[in-house]
Amino acid sequence: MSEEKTHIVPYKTQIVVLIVLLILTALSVAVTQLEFGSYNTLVAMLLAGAKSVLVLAFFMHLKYEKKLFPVMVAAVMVIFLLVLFVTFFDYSYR
Amino acid sequence: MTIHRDDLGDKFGMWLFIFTELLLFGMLFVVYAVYRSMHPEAFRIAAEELDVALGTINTVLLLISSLTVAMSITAIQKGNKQRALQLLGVTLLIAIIFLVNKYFEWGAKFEYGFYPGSEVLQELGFGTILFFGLYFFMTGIHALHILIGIGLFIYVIVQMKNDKIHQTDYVWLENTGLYWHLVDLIWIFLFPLFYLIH
Amino acid sequence: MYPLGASTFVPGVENAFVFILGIAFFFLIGITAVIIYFLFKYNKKRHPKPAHIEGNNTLEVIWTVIPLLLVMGMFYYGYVAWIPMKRIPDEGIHITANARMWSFSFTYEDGRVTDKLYVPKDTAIILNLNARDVLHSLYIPAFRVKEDMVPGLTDNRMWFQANNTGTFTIFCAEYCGLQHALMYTDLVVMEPEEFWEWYADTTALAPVIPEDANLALLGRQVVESKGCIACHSLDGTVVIGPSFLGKFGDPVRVITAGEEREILYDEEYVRRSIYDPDYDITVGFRPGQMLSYEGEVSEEEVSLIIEFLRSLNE
Amino acid sequence: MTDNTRQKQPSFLEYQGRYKGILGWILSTDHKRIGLLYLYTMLFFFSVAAILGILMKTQLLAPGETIMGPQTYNSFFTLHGIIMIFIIVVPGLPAVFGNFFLPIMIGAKDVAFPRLNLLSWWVYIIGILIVLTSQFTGGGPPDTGWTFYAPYSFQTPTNVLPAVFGAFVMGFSSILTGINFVVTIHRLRAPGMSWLKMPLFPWTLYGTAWIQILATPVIGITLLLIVAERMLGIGFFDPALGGDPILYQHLFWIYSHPAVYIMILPAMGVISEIIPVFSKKSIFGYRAIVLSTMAIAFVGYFVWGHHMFTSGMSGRALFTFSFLTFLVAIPSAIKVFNWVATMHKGSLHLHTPFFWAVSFLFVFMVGGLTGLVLGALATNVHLHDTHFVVAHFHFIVFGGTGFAFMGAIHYWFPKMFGRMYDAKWANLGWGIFFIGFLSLYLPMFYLGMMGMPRRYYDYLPEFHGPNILSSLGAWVMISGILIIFANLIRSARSGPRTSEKNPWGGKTLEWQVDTPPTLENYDEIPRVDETPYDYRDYTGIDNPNN
Repeated sequence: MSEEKTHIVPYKTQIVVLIVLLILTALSVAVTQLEFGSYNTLVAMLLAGAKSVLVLAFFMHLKYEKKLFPVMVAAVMVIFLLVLFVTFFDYSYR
Repeated sequence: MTIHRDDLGDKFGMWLFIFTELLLFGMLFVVYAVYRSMHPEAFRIAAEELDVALGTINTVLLLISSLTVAMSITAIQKGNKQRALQLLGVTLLIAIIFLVNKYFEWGAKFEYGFYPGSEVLQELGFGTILFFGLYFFMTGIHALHILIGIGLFIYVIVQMKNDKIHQTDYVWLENTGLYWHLVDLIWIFLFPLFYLIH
Repeated sequence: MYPLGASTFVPGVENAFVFILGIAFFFLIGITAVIIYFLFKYNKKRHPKPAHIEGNNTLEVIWTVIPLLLVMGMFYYGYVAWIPMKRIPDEGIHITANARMWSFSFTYEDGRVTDKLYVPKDTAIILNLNARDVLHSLYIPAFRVKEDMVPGLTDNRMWFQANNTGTFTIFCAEYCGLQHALMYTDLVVMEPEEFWEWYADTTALAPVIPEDANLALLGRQVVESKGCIACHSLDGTVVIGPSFLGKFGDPVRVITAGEEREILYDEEYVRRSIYDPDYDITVGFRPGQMLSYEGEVSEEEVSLIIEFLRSLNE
Repeated sequence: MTDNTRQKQPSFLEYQGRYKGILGWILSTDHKRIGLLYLYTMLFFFSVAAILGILMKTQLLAPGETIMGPQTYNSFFTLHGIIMIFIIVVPGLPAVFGNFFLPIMIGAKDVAFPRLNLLSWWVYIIGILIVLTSQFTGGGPPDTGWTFYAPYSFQTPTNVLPAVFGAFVMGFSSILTGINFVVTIHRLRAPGMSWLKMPLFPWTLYGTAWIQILATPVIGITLLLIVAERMLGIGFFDPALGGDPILYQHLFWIYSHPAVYIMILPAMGVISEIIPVFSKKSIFGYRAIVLSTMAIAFVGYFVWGHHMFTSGMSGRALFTFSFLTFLVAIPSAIKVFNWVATMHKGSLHLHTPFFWAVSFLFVFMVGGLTGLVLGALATNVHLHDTHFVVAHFHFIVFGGTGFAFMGAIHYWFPKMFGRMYDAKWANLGWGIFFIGFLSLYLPMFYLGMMGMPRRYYDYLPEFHGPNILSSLGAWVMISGILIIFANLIRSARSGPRTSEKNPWGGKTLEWQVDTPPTLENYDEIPRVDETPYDYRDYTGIDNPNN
């Protein structure tokens, strides 16, 4: 029942992705050694977010799957972020 | 019962499982966020106790292992069993090195008395207790996932050697790969939250 | 229907009750009546051929929008009646309410501690909630107030203003272990003059003990006001801890640091049991059930308790 | 539809596979056998928990200690809660009727992962066994309540660990079922059955499965944190180490509120199946019901805070949660209106499943409307943690899910066992049960209004009157349950055989297959081109057996 034709991700793409990931890692280490105050967390999280998008899209093949998969991943992330957000209605205003 | 094969369905199931894992760790991130918001200063100071170099090495290791798994899928898709096996072997090796690193890292913390319930921590106040509680619990659960991943890789390697996993039926490898990327994804967030943010 | 309302919150809360329950009853009775009517009217005997209806979008919109408006009304009434509960005034009598398994005690500004809560009418009472061991919840049904007492939570307060005198019950509403059901006490609302008279009367305070006072009786008051009898009975029955009845001066078998030994039930033993309860565990009982009363029961009060225990032997 | 000339497959009940006897059941990957395994397990534990409930109500017959002391009472309500929630109502309808009928109703031969399905039953059994060890080992039966609130749950000397760990393991079972159902529905629908031609029970199972997948891990990690707290003293919820007990409540209810929808959504699905069949009329507003199902599943995720209105949260959080709670009331209301509208101008056939469905409407309305009282801030402050709450959730969880469960079993019984039950006894059982149910739980609303807190083994004399009524109601209700169970068990063993495919005149696919269904349900996967519940061809003349 393998009606879908498989997409083969070339080695080259994957290696390029890894290099970008390593650069982003180096960047986040470097950036957090500087003092940005409260932006520190934000920058670190943005970089981590960028990295995870790369991993999801290329290593986990989301870019090549049916539309349904990325939509589900996005929905789960949205639910998680909403839970976090709603929780902080309590903790931010105690 | 007729043999029913649905690779896409299997992958679908794996993704759903990954969602449960994401939310499981997600709730730990909620706990982290709450306590960080309560004790920002203590968390900042406690984070400096962790070894950034060791953390960075582990991050790089996991990223590379993610690449090797992804490449081994490409290899099997191209029918290159030998290369797929080699790449999986590398991944397995990296996973073990990660755990060895973790062992030394934890060992050092225990030596200095930074572990849940220790007297050193009791002296340092709530924020520090919570930081190290979270550190051990979250990296501990993560390490448990690495262990499970090692088991899966061994299984996949054996199956591939026996030609149970091959060019036209490799969903086990794909799903193991997805699992391993999940482990990597979690670490991508654990790393800055514990080691980097001061 | 409810217990007598006796605080300033009652009218607002009752408004919300009436509004919500009114709508609820209207729909419950209305829909039930419709269903019963249908059961007769469209019974297969009377109505063998059903109509074919797939739905009606106008109706769907109507019965989405109308309930939406109604529940927003409910939300509003519930919200406005609740605002004053959260808006805690600064002016008023500040009392610390302490909860531990399974008793309440109340510390007033002058340091006096009581087991019942005494307050004047028409005055804002601000309670600082303080739990020693696990979650408790201070609940006064007649006042429509309730707030959990969370160990470790700072700035955990509630307030109320009584507008009726009388005696009301305070319950613990959050499950807190074995004797949760018996964790209740009285709230006594007095006329202001009466209250201030009571407040000025310092004879109840332990440090000043008149020459001729019956020490055992004062000790009994301490035992009652500190909530000891929630766990230690006076009649020999075993509740959580050993009974107080008739053992003073006798030998008692205890486990100290894992080893069983026999010691004398004496003043030193009683004092240690109050301040360091897990040091000696009477054989047959579990450690960890009692927290230290260090800072809650003074040395003088311990002496009174000892006098009381001595008197139980007679 | 099978062709008579072809060799017929044996029915799933008679089929002999690799294993014989009991092994043929507990090692079977057939979704129907697994459904029945769940059913038998649940009936057994339901009886245990119901006995615990009866004993508790007897204790409350009079103030003071009547038949048990506080320690026993506290461990009883803990075990009653753990069994009823984690072993019965959470897996409940999906595991029994979902397993049995989901593949048939969407035209599939089995679920997507049959072996995983069997595994989830085994995980469930292992979880139950772990929970049961808590009763007989260590410091005695746990006495924390099924909520395991910190800090009491790691201070009590009783044996909390196995109970918590067992609940954690059962969570896995729930997740596996959820994954299985989502993939089954996505991948195995019969050709032609587009999403909007899928019957409503599978739709509600779909919503439920998503909640199982996305919410259960939360309770998993929360219970694991309690384990860590007890074993390692990690300090997350321990105020003495800086932890926040309220955070435990957040995490607990982030799962446990959606769990309520795990319990009630499939119940709504069952009712949406029964009502059109016995009204001989298309369901009113199919799309609205589907939409409201998904809306409940989504919004239900963000209202957990209404369990914590008096727990010391910030005022802003209270405001938000109260508001969201009222929003989630709307889709439930829409469903009730749609069900009632379905009956309008129908041709109502008053059989046992329909009685259960109609009484479901009543108790569900009572439960839902009292939920509005609890959702409003000011009234909640008075009623929180009182018997009002106990009554409310028993109306929803026992009244809602329980009535739907009873309706489902009376509806699908002939299909499942190929035998028929005695309708007179079934109706009598329903009547007694319904009366008992109302007199058991209605007085609790009153008690809660008067201010009697929950989890009390003893109460002040002023609460005595309603408690007598409530305890008596419990005995009436249990008599009803006995009649129902006796009738069903007797009929399953020796009731009159029936091979009629469609005794009720249902339109969904499970009524087109053999009775009882064959091993693989279908010889040939059917094609579905019509919407479910289309009764245009109904002539008004009943089939003579009906």
